Amino acid sequence: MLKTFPKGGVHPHENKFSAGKSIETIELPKQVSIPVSQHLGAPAQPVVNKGDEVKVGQLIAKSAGFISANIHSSVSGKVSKIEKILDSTGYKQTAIIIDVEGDEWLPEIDRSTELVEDIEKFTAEEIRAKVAEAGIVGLGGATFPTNVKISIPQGKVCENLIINAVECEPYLTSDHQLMLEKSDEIIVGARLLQKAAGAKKIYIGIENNKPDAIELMKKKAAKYQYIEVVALKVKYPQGGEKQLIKAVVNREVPSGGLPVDVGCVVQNVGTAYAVYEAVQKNKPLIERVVTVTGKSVSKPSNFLVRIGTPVSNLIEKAGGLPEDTGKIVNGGPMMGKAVKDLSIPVTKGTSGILIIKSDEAKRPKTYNCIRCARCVFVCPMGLEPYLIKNMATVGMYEELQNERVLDCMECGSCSYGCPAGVPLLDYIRLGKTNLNKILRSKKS
Amino acid sequence: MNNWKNFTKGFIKENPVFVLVLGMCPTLGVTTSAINGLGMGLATTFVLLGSNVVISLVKNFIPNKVRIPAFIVIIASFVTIIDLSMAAYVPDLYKSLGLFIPLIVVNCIVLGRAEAFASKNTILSSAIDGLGMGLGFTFALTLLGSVRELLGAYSLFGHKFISTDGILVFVLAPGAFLGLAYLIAIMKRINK
Amino acid sequence: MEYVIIIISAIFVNNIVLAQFLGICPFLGVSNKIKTSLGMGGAVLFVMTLATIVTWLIMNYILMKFNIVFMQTIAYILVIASLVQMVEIILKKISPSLYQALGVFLPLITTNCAILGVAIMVIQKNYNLLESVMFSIGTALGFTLALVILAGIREQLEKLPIPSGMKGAPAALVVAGILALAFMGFAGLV
Amino acid sequence: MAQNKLIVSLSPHDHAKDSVSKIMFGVVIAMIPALLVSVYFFGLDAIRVNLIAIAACIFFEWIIQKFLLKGEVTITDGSAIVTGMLLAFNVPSNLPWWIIVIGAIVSIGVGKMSFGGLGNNPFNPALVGRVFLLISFPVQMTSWPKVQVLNFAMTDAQTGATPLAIVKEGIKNGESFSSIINNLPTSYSDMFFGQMGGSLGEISAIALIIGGLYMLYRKIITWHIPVSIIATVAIFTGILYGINPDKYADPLFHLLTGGLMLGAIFMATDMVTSPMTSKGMIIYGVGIGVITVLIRVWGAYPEGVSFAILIMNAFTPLINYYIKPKRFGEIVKK
Amino acid sequence: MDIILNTLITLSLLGAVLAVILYVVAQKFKVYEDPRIDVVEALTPGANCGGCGLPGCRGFAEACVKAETLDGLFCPAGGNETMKKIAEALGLTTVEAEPKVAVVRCNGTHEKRNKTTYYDGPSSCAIEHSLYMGDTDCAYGCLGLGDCVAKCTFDAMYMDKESGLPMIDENKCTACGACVKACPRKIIELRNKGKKNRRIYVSCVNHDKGADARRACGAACIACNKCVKTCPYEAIVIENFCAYIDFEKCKLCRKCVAECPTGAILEVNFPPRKEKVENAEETAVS
Repeated sequence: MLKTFPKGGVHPHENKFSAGKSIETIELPKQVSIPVSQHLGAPAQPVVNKGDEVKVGQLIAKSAGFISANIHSSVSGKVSKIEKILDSTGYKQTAIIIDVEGDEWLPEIDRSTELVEDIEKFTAEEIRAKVAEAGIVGLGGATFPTNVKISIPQGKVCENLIINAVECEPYLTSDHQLMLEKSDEIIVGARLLQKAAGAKKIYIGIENNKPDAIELMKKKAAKYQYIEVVALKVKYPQGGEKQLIKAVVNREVPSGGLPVDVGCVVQNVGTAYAVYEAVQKNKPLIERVVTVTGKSVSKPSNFLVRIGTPVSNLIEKAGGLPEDTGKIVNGGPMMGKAVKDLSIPVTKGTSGILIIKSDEAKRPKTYNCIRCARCVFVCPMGLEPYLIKNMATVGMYEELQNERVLDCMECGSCSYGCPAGVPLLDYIRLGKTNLNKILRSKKS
Repeated sequence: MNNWKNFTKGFIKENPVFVLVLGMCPTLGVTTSAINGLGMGLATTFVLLGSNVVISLVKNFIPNKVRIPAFIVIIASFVTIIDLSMAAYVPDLYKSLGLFIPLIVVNCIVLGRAEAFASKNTILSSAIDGLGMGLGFTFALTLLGSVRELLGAYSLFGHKFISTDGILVFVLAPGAFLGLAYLIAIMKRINK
Repeated sequence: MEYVIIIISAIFVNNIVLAQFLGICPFLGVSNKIKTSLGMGGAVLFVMTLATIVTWLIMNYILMKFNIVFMQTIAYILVIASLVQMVEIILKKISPSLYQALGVFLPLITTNCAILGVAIMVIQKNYNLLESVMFSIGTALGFTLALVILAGIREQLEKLPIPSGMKGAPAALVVAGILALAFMGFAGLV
Repeated sequence: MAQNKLIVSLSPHDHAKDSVSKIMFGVVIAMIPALLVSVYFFGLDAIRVNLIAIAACIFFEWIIQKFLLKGEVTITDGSAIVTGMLLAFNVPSNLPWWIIVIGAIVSIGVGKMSFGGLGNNPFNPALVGRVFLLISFPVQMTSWPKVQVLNFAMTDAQTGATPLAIVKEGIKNGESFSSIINNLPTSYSDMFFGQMGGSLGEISAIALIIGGLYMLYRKIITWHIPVSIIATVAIFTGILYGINPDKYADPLFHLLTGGLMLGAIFMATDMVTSPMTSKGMIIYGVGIGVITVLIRVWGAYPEGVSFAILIMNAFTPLINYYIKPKRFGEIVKK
Repeated sequence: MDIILNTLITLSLLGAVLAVILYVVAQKFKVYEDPRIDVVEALTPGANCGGCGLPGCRGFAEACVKAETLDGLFCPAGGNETMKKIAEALGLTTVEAEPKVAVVRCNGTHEKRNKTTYYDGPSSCAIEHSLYMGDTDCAYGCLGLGDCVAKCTFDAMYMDKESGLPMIDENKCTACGACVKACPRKIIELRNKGKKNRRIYVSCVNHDKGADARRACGAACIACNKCVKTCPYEAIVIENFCAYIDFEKCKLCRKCVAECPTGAILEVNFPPRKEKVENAEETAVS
């Protein structure tokens, strides 16, 4: 019996077309646009001006708060302007736009592929500082600054570090491929994270649909007693932090609490790799693996992409934009965000670009809710989406607090399974937003 | 003109049953047939008329604090009068209306009109108001009674159209609720 | 056993609202929220029992003695009205929290024909004092049951797009009608 | 770029391939075995009743949506067919056509459209229609035609009572259960396969169970409601039978006769009117079981399933209000 | 005779006893509640619209009775008349507020703003707003799904099919502010009704730079400064690339309206100018 989380969950079609496609490095674009807000929390403060020359890896925007992250240039060239551009949030955000000239890296960055295993030369403190300096954020999609996550607050203990290699989103394969190609580095990265967080044990949770990755990681982890690779039953949304913790170590993060409340820290496998590079190679977070996929895409691929590259470049490389494209999603089909046009840049949180055919892009016809209770059964958080939707529709936002609407992690299982095609999650978000507004105004 | 308006408002625009949704208990309880509805309506009209007139007469002598109890006593007296006289003159009807005759006392319409209208207006307009409201109530009860009798027994005022049994539900409790529900819904639409 | 039968009969078989049409006004009026309907039910239970005891005593020891039974209606309504008012005043002072929960419904109870109806019915049925109390408790419980069920359904309907013409009283009445249909299944139970 | 406007919507961008109409037609498919059995035992009358009921339900739904509510017409979603079939399953096969039509009006007009149509109705529409008819036309609704295997000549068949009514009547007259059951022409295996008097859809337990298994397989229903109803009835009647086997019928008899199987599998599981959580569903099922037995054993009606389901339908909002699913992270483990 | 006597005696006794009991109880368990609350509540419109920011009309009445002055307490639905009555009833004077009306500060009709994407989701501005900037390129303007109309309890708003913008019936509008709160983009503003109901306002809230704003919408304020220069009363300011007319300072001279190159400044209820502009709601671009 494979482990998984007990309550709720759905099984969308996996459609992992790009599985097994080795990671290709994409050529440098002519111009990159690097938004200053690629993470959860306060946008970073630009520290370069128009006309400045920058090198690869150079700091161009500085972390502006406790929860914030540094931004580095991913290319070398000249800052052409700093202005608002459309990004994956669907709104215009400030971005630093750089015209690419050559590929000149900062000298301290070690660009060799040689594996550096020794982690003893750094203290936990130093690792955290390096991670913060490199501007690393959670690469699974939530983009929470990593250094904050591995700084365990006073009075709390982190017992387990859980590496999230679940990749439960359909279509996406970037983490999978990264594991196959960079397994050694990931193990080192995980050990670095473990040291920084002071965890006793490392679990690597991988869903059972990636047997090759499980086997490889098991082999690589064999020499460390404290690393355990856990094969998990395939079920969405296993990659959700709370679900993963429940599945792997059977602990339940209390409502409104953080993983560290039950002695766990969860890090994405891509983050572990980025940590390795930052600490052992002095390389800030300037590139990431992005899956470009979709049923109509001629060459579904995994690309290593510099942050700030326009999405259109990636699609071009994957065989061009198909004629019948209806929707383009930044991320996976379950939690990704539909984008307004192709000019948006790849950011730290871009795990995939999904192209959906026009006949599948439209939502199904909406009927009245038939109270079939599927949304209640699939909700991994034990909420009642139908009720939340009804209450949000009639504006009973305050009452929603008792229905624990704030526990919702927006996995979309409810909308996915609704036979009546009710956009439940849209309304839940509406309820959450309005409830938060009310709570904030009450506080002040 | 004003009096006329005062009089007619109880029929459609401010019908106590269909629009204000007051006096539900007798409305539902006695309307198994048109004749019962009519009888109950007229009895209530009598009480309404009488109490409205008397209250309007004495409104200036009653201290505000004991207003409501005083009104209730006046209403109760009229109810007792109608109760006893119906028992004497129309014993059959009295039997089928049963408990609901004394319960006119607590009919919200009666006290409502006393409080809202008669205690503030002249005798004449109070009388007109009481009569109008009462007849509106009678109209509603008779209508509901007719509908229920027609469907439930295929007859109207005891006059049978089809000899078989009707759709029994309509002379039983559920039929009262359903019949009234749809009459109110129809009236809502008409009033629009 | 006899008392149990009286109670069961009053709750299910001869439900005061669904079978006897008493107390319809509050049934329709105070059935918007489950919480308020529970409060109303509690208030009715309290007042109904109290009123039945007092009126039963008055009937048997005053009106019958003096042979003026026809004064029943007037005497009863007087007693009930002042009783409700008294309870309201006392509650307000003694237990403001209870008043918040129950007291706000008290003025509504004066015009609740279920109270007067039960007081008259126990005389018609020739119940003794204990039977009367049981009957009134059962009736009040039946009232509360119907009220809470309706409130539950209405609370659910409130969040749904029901046709505008049916909103409010009509929808509540249809629900009550179907409830009455369903409760007819209990016929013959006792 | 040669492209049309991109579609933008909130996540998720994928959707399970299930829909309301697929569910409704799934229920229709699940009812087919029972329909075939009824045709086998009651002849073409069974089809006649079904067709009238379905046609009337669709027709009234269409009229009301089109002319009264002036909204979107959704008769194609299949829910009217389900209502029509369930209504037909709950009446005797020799019911006059106009009574079926009245039942359809009540089912659709009162039970469903008064609240705005599919999904909003607090009560199972077919049951509203059925109970309405049962109370309005007690004679027609309780004269059950005798079963005649494969008799397609639409003659007026003889009528008789259901086993449930015979037993109830007998016990009331002071006979013991065992003697009544021995005199019954129908054996338990007859009851299991459907050779007994009754409403046209309720007779065959095996056909209904097949339909139920199909719905379980299609994940249209969950096991909670049928199992809890059947278990409650079995246990409750088992206790009574244990106390006095002369006065009370045995559990198997209760399970196989009347509309229990039909109610437990098809009517109580109606999604719209049943609770939303598994715990709630079990409470709901137990409630139906208890009320059914109460009415069957002590009430005036020989059959109580319809009433029991309607009453528990009324409790469903309360169950939903008080019984919540287990929230993730509610109990802090350490 | 006995019966009548008995009746009289019993009833009077009953009445007297009950009266005495009630009196005693009432005295003993007296709880003071300000009777003026009822008085004030009777004066309110009873719409329970919540426009005053208090829970219903009873809540408003309680607040009025408790407050020493009526400053800050205003019943938008009842207006000045109601407030005057309440003030009289409480023996207070009220500050006469200038009557206000809601205006929609977006003129991006379907014609003026091109749709660049197709929004597929519930018909709710708040939901669309949470998703992205909208199906046009303007991240500030009206989304056109009518959240404001749905919130209006006075039937004073409707969606104009042609333009895709909400319209306000100024005769019905009570300036309760429900639509202002409902709009996720904050484009609805309560402005003074103005003399003879005449008003001039900038019907745009786009904070993008002129060129961007222009690209997104033909009726956008492009912050060209022309109106600021024209205004003789210094009533117009430009902030964040968008002009705003201060209604306290504006003297309704209409000079800015003629000057605006995109027609973002609207004038309402003015008599037609020389070119006979039929519809006062239409922009009067010369």
